[in-house]
Amino acid sequence: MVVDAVILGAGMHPWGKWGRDFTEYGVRAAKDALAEAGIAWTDVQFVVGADTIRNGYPGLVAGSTFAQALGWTGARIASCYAACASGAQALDIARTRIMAGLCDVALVVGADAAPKGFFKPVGGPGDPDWLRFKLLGASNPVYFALYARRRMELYGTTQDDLAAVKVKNALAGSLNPNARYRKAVTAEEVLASPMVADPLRLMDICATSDGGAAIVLASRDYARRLGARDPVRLAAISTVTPTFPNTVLELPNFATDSAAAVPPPARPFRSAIAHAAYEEAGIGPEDVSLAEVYDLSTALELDWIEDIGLCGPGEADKLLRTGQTALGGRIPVNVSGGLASFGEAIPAQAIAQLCELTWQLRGAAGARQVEHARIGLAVNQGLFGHGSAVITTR
Amino acid sequence: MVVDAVILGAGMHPWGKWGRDFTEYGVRAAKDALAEAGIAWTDVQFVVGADTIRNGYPGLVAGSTFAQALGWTGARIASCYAACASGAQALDIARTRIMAGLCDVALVVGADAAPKGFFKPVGGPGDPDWLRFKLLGASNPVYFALYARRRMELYGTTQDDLAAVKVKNALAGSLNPNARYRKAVTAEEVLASPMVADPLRLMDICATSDGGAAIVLASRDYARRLGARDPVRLAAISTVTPTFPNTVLELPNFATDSAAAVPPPARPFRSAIAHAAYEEAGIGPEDVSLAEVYDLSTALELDWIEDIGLCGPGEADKLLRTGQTALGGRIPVNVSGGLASFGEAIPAQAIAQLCELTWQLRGAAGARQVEHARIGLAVNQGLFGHGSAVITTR
Amino acid sequence: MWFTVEDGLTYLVGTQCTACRTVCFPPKTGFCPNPRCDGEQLNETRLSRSGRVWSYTNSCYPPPEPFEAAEPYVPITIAAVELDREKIVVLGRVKDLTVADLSVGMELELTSEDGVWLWTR
Amino acid sequence: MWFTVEDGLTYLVGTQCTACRTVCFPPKTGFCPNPRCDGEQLNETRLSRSGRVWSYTNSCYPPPEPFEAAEPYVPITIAAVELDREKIVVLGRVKDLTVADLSVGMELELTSEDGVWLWTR
Ligand SMILES: [Zn+2]
Ligand SMILES: [Zn+2]
Repeated sequence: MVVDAVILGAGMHPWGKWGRDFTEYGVRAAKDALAEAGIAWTDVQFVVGADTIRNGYPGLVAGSTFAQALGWTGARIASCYAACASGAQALDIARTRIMAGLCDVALVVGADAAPKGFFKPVGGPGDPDWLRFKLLGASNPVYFALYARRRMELYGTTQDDLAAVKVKNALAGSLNPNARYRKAVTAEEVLASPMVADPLRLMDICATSDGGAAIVLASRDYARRLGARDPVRLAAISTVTPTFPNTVLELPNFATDSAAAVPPPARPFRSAIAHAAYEEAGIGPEDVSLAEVYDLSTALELDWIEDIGLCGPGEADKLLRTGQTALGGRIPVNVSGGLASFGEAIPAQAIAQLCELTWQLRGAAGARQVEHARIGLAVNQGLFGHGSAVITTR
Repeated sequence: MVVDAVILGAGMHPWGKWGRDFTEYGVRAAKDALAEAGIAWTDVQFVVGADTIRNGYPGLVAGSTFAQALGWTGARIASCYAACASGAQALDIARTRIMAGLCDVALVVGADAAPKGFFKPVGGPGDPDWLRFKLLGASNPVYFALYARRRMELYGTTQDDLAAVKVKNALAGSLNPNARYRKAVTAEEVLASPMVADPLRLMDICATSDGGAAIVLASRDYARRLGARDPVRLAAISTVTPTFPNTVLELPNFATDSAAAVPPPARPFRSAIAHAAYEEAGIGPEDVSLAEVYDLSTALELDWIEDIGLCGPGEADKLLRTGQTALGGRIPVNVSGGLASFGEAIPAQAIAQLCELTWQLRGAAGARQVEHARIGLAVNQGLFGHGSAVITTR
Repeated sequence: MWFTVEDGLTYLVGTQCTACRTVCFPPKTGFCPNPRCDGEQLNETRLSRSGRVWSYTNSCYPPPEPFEAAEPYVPITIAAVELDREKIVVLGRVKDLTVADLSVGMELELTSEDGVWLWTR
Repeated sequence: MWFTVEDGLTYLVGTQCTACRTVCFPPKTGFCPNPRCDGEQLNETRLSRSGRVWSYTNSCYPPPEPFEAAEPYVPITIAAVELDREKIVVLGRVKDLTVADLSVGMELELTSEDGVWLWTR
């Protein structure tokens, strides 16, 4: 008999460029999530923090930092790091502990205070991340642009399509009080924004932000005792790694694996991430009511839509052009506004995606509510073979 | 019905000052653990890495680094950091996933390549860890010495007692092929070593080392299918945090919590760590056959012996003087040689403790074998409210 | 930093939660560390100027940077001092005393020099 | 770094596992990345000197340090090139071509300048 993990509460600190300590964003999000759950901080048995890493280690181990800021209670803690998938791994660790029967209620928190501009290399000489900047000048947008250009040449995606993704997500973000950018934009504005890495313009690429997000997870029994009727269920989390040989060039690498000695896997990495979650949840892409995908660039949203199986390869543009991925369409994508409206706050990102799915499945998403939302999917991918897919059901 | 997690294999890269990349130590330990388990790397469903942090982030996220070095298989991964308890948290994450029925077999790896001398602050100005060096000159041995001096004045522990701890552990370490220091020492040598932080001399304080350790965990069913008879069981892992107000001064803090508004908890932090593990395993201190405790200093071994309940406060010196904590004594402590013989390789440390308990409980510890070893306990404590206790049974 | 001098007397400056009266040193912003308190207003407060030695030690070798060690180096003495009213133990360097002069329970009082607080007799 | 020049021709230098023949770039030490191979002997090997463009882009703004950008800055062009024999895609800066000159599938060959390999026509 499997123990179900359900979502008791979600909370966010609005994304922005606030310039304060990340602890404050995380604690504020945690307090909001606890309030929504209707429990006290002292009820929490397990705290998992998604680590921020750019500030060095001391005092900044997230689980411990948030637990201490909320006040030491003797609760168990864990802190994890998995680049953009950090938040999902934190959720996975908490959910698993509940499913193992080792705890009833857990708090998951991620927050970040991001630097401005390009992400700079953290390591020093000899470090692979340092070398890709030194030798190639290959910033993150360069990798995003390689994917975008290949898509354009293979599938006929146009700059207008990319702009249309931004227009769609900006409109959604304008309806979200937690988004950093809350202004609708026109295709003309996107196409007039300066080119950063051809074919991606400034408005095609997500910014770096400050923000925080938190989720209170509990066993279904605990939720029932608390009187939570029909809570949103955390049905699956996938954190699979690539399978050798990974033939898609990934940040921050200089090259792919070689497929000369071993043939590539049937499913490329991004598809495999989503596939594992579908399998665990026992559902398929046709069951999904809405999806939050990781739009580091406008073009990447189109890639993801295909990778999670909402359509075949090269068909995402058609979904977009016919309005099917917009709010009110057949399968809305990034109704939160996505990274386009939030910007990246890395350890908070996957948790923020789950906040959106939770509110949507509860029918509590206000002006951006997706009708009849029953099953939500959120996916992302980070450096070093990290990625995640999360499925919620109701 | 609770799923049991058992230990299929243990592996270590010998501790030393090898000056190579930490990946090599971890992979070597992992391969040894897999060989001992009798399974292939491709059988592993989940890899958890305990992070090393002093080298910056890129490429050094342990779970991903080890998984990639062993070859991407699509296995799920996690990476965690909890200072000296990192290895225990990694074990906890893997064990929990097995107990939840989400995987059958997992690999846990930790490795480090440590810098020489005092640990230096990692963060910059404004960081609490930087400030304790800047304002107070308070290196780690300063904190260890404060505990040692207080113990001496409260309980009458002498410099000779401290030296006797080192003599005992060095003798044990001389029997351990994975130890870095394999030479027996005399009390005279210890007492003649230079004073570092009064009352602690150079030979009272543990060094920083390179090393790696790995454990293969599995469900009892999986072990049975593999033909593993009577495997060592991972009966409990505690990763509890302090309870406010924590009235013991901890690294890297400037002060304790204040106990003026809220009375201190009945059980101080270190005792609480062990207590939670005893509760989970359903045993008590009187059941323990051997213990590995975190002897960052000789004096701290004595503190820990009391904190885990092997005797009352102030009575550890008597156990030591009467040989009860030595190999062959009633309750041997640090028969691996302890940190005194290994030095710290932070993310590997708690995993290495579990390797020792595993080999001891299997009767495979060679010259340092504890007779009739049935129950083992390992404890440690790190910065930022981290600590762990692990209990194995057979 | 974290102290003030008035009429030649040095005071550590911490914070106190207006809701539960919990004292913190170093001063804190944001949230009260008492897990049963939702207080977010932490006001500056002066701590007691003297307390009893909880423990003490020295650093026989020069601490690493960013510490600025005197040359030639003379071992610095460090004490953890328990303040009775605040029930808090505060670490500090010790002025003009070596470990031979100290014992657990001895009363020390606060002074300051070169931008840092110091414990002394 | 990671390439060699012989008779005026530039070759990328990777490694090849003696057990399963898997090729790596950049060169690797230690363990073969093929999860079904226990090989630990990775020998240096020269890669094919030409391949077909997998994708390409540029950097319209100067990349951050440690990149040494020319002043005044001219956008650098970057291509990912697929080597047929090794079935590997290798990133590199492109010499003397802009994005307008490139297309997916175009053949490029290797050259080098100022200590770094470059793709060119
Ligand atoms: Zn308060
Ligand atoms: Zn091979």
